[in-house]
Amino acid sequence: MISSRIRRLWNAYAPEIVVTILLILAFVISGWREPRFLDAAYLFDRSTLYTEIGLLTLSMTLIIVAGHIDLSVTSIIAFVGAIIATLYSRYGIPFWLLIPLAPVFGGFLGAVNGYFVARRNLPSLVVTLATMALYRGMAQILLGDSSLMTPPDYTGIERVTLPHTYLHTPLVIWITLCLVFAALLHRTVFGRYITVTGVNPEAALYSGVPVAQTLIRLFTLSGAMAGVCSVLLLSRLGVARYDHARGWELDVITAVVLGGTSIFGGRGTIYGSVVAFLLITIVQTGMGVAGVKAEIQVTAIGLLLLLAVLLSRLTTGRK
Amino acid sequence: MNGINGAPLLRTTGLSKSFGAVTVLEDAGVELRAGEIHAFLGENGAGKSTLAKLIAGIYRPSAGQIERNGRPVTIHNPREATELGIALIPQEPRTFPDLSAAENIFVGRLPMRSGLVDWKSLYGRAEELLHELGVALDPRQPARSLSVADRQMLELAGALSLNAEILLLDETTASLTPGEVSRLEVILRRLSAAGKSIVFIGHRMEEIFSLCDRATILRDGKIVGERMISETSPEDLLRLMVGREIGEKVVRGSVPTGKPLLEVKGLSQPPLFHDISFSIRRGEIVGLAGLVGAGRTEIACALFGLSQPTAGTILVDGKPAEIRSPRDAMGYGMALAPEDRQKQGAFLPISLWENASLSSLPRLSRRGWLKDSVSRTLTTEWVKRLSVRCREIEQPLHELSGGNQQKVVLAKWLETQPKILLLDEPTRGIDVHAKTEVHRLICELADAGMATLLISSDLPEILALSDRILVLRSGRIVREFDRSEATPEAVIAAAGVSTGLPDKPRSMVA
Amino acid sequence: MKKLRFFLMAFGASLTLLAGCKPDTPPASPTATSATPPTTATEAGTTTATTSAPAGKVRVVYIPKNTGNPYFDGVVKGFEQASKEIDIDFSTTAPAQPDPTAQISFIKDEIQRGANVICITPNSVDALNSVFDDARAKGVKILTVNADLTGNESHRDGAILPTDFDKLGANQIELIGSLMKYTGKFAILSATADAPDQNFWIKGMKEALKDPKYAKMELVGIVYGDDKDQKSVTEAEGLLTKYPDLKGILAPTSVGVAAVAKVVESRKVADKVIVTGLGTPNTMRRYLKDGIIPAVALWSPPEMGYIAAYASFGMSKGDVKMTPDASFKTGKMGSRIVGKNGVVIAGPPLVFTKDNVDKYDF
Amino acid sequence: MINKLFQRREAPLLIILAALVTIVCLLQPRFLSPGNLQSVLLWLPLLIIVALGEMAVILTRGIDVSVGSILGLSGMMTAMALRDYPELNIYVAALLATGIGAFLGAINGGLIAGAGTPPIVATLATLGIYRGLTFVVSSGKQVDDYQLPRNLARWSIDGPFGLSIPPYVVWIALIVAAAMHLFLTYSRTGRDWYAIGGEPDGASDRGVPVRLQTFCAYVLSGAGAGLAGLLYASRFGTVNPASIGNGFELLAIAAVVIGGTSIFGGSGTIAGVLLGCLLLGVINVALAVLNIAETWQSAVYGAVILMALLTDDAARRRLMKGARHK
Repeated sequence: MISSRIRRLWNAYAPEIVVTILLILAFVISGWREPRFLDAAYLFDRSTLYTEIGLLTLSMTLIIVAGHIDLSVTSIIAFVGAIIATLYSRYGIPFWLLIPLAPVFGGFLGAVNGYFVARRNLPSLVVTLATMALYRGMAQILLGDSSLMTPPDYTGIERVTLPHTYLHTPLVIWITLCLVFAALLHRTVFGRYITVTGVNPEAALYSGVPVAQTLIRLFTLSGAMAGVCSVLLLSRLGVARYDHARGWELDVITAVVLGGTSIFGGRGTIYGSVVAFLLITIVQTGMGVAGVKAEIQVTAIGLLLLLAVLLSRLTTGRK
Repeated sequence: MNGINGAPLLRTTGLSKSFGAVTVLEDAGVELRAGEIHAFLGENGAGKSTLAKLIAGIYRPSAGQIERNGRPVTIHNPREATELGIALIPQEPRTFPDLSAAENIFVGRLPMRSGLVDWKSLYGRAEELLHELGVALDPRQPARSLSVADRQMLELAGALSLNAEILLLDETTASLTPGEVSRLEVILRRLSAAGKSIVFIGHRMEEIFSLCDRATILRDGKIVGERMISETSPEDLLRLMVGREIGEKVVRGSVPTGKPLLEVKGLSQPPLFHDISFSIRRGEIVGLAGLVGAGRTEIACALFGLSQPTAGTILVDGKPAEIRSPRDAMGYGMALAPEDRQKQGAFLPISLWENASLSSLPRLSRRGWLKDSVSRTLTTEWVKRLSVRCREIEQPLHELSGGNQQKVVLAKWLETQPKILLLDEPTRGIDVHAKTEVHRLICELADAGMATLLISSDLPEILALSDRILVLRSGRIVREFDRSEATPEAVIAAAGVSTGLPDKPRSMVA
Repeated sequence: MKKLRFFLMAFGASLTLLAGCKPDTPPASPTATSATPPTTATEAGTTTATTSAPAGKVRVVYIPKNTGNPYFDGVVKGFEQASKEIDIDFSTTAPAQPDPTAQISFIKDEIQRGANVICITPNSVDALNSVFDDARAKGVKILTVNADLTGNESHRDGAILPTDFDKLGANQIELIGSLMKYTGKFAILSATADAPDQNFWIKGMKEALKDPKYAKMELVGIVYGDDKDQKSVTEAEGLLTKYPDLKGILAPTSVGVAAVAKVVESRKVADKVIVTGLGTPNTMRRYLKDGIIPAVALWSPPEMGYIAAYASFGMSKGDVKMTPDASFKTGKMGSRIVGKNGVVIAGPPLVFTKDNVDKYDF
Repeated sequence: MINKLFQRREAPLLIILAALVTIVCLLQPRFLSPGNLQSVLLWLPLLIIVALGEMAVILTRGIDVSVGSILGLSGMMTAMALRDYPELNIYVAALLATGIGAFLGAINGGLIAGAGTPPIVATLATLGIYRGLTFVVSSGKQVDDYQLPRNLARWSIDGPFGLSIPPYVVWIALIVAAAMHLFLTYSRTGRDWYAIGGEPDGASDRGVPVRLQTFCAYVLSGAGAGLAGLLYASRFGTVNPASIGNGFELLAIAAVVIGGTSIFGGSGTIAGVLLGCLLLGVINVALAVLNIAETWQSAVYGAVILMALLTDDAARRRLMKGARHK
């Protein structure tokens, strides 16, 4: 009885279980091999470096569950950052006014992706590949190769912690949004629509699911999240540059897939993505403090991804 | 080559196939002989396609044996079937759009010369084959530019190129024009004369009578008879196929009167359908009969907002309805159980209750938050009410049989509390027991006031359930029958079948 | 199962929160070492301290722009040489790509690993400010090497620059001018349009061109190759197309000058277009010897590393203050004087030609 | 005749290209000077060879995002071999580079066709792994120009028959393209790729060895990227572990998709891919020649890919409409 329940749990959540175990292993090994790793202040402080990737992992999970992909998010970060910094420093628009506008700009850029994907039926991989170049390019047109400073009052958000904790503000935001996204995917109509669209888009349409609308909203949300990340990054680095966040999309997708979300859509949990993201963070932190060279770190993450995919495939025999 | 009375090229004994709990074919024994065109007849879901697919290696039998030339064989996949000289031509040919016609014929075994594809010989052989078939078609043409009929010819040519002795044509004529059908008939007769054994699966009586030598009739997964065509009549075959008195199991109440709930006026969407007008009253079941391809499904889709008609109006409760999406249609109380359950109705990997509650989520939620416990409770009720056979409602849908999947799809729609139910082939591919249950449900719903549009290829079903029957031919409504005047013969005739109408000699789907 | 999924989420979140709680009293466990300067960690006698620098040794780490850049290998050589002479524990690490933010995690890791001095060639003049502030708050000295945080000097303790940047522009103009016989059109291929030292040098070049000595020379354009092979090549080819009568290209960047040399070689215009700039002898050796280019200039990266190592040692011991007019001894390189803004100049640039290039290996 | 030309999938691309060249020439007549044409030509070979391999993979409904890293690892290893064994013949080196690439591609193919890992996941993983290995084998040190044989650099400078335009590398790319065209036309594998991409289940039923041929596509993609690694060394002289081939995968995929190869597999031509590469090359060189701030480059890329997608989409719709009316 119990074993059959475990069996069923395993069948349903093998990838999540695999990454959870890997996370615990990574933590134990890092702590055992490198005592300097076990330092809460350091761990939390260093984790803030990955906040934006962590946030994007959440929205990318929804996108991939819906059977799509969004490569353009990191370019949206740069572009929105460029817009905000330009409006602030060249047109003197107050920064507090621009903060809430960032997700709006990002959302608009995401909606453009959504339009091409949902209304023109173009493959999201290629559409967002194109907008990835386009948005990055527009950021570059705006800023050239120079940096624009953000006001000092608004920088350094990562150094503000919750009282009596090591929790830096970006981490607090991330943890909050983890819960929000978990609720969004697993507890709302929107989330259900996302899942069924990933499972079978045609049947979703026949079932009265507003597929196109769901996708446009989803890409808009993805863009808006990138907008939020853009503000965090601006505050963290104090400058806007066109080349910010470049290449992070691969880390984000790696985390999502590592967390057991099917790249073909229809299956995935926020829990899996969160654990996978933590796993990557822990592995990188562990290797970083142990002085492992950057290139080995890159290789290790690739191997980790393969390991997780192969493990959960082999053990469940899922097609 | 063996004559009609020679030893069979292929014989099956006790062949059975079940999917999960549902047996779709039981104890089937047939003999296929050289030089003979053999019809498999039966209603939808009777098991004729299953039988063909077992022979062609697409399915593997649950029990029974296949003998080829007297030797027992096990056929694991279509490739092994082709090696045994067995080929199946499906209704919708599987073509490789960017390959040439010739390659489509020879794909997987292109002629090679010193390691290279020998295009000259490829085109030569393809031309020869196509010539043999009497098809005028450039083998160099890419397949994407060919019609369905021509692409079927490629499949046929492919089978012949393999020296297939047994050709199974699974509803091949369903999507062909009359001219294409007669061309195919000529070709099949020639092949049969050359000693091939041909299995013809189709519905049109006049095709069967003009083409076939012998017929095996299946009903509800069992073989119920075998006839030499020369010794039988369409009526005889129909009776065998239907097998029961029409309308014996369900009893419809009095014909409802009152104002129409759904009115359709002059709906057109060329070239699919033209000038469609009809109405359905509260509590009325209107059957939409016609051949496959007559435009029945397309009308349902247009009503449900899946496609946009170019002309015409739809009125619900006397008021014009703007329907641009399924969402809009649902807003007017419509529901559509689609034709292709696997592709359009079901979400196989997710749970039963998630399937059943999907279309009612706006109601089963508060401000966008799901009320899953309510959904589960309601699904449990539907499972009971529709007698869905399942272990638990958390089970993924793919673990259920076809009939039970269909019940879940129906539950999904009934959960939306519709006023107008559009049912497209609601009992296709489900077992007899489940079918009766679905019929009873449809009547119950109508008695409770549901306006139902019933599209079905199952003539007894449509005759038994409908208060009125509309007959569709080539996208137009050609006749309307009242319950009292509808007989199988009359409906078949109206759909354009055995009366021998010269223009479009198409037969009713039995 | 849905419940379970949610429970796991909540569990994970609460764990994180728990772990994130800061104890009210600072514990004397290794977990607090990063909050106190690493030098005092040795006194605590914890395992952390024993795995980091041995007592008395100064732990110096150098973070170049990225790994695999031969120029910085030269700097590392200088550090290594100095570490044999003085009591420092030297190591080097770097991100794989020279992205502006890529160095941040390496800085944080090195702080945690107990570095006393972080020498860095920054990928950005401003994006690293906050992490530098963090490091300095924890008692780690920040010394930029090879480039300065122009405009953000307050975020580092000192800078070792390879040569006098004020004079470099004029120096380069004199180099190309002498090779062009002081007549004709020439263009500049720079790294990125935002690179502060590049822009500073270019400003110096424009200034120098006002000298009547260069009156017959005309600067027709400045293009940017982003320090990428493909981009630099394409831009250099674009120059040759746009200005058919171009007589010289000055590329004050090692990737750029190699790309320009490659282009004049493949277009077979080496006899018409003079190429020079800043480049390492190893990269430019073949072009010099083949006569594709007459000369390139560069300071000695090992020298810079060597001086940086001595400066680090002194800063950490408190013997050296990076304040103007202070001076410190650097082993066999003699003593150096700290200039304004805490900048130390390593030495004058060297000029490599086909005759002397084999004497250098970096 | 002309009508037929316009029905081809490549037609819109050709028009865009012609329009672009015309505009550029109006603004900068020297764009068509021999020297500049050589710039365009030299820009192409690497991209063409990688894009052709990528095309094979996309034909089978797959994707290979690891080509940039394969290019890097193979280029690095070959350059090191040439540095450490100066007597190594460069043709042998070319074989070596191709072989290393093919081996790395075979690992991808094994993961995808053998273990059934989704292509994007498998190659995303190897993208990181191969890049890391590039640093590991080279110990993070670059190979310098003077350490490579002279005649390797000459591949990018001189052409056959004493002509310098086009240089050998361009010929190599054209030969590879021609060979690829022949391979796609005359080999069973090539034809099977179209079949697999067009209708995977059908292909398997008809006796096409789907897994084997899919495996071959990744091997070929790897081999192309591997050869490109050596050409990179020839073209740029220095082989740096961080920069060699970095980000090349996006360029290759863009060229293939712009060239009209369907991202859903089964459809695409060599001519289209060549045109796609040429379009990207012309844009790139034009930006440098026109004094357009380099900052515009990325945005122009993105816009062109989007435009290509939309025209392709429109063409597809028109074609489908035509078929229906038939």
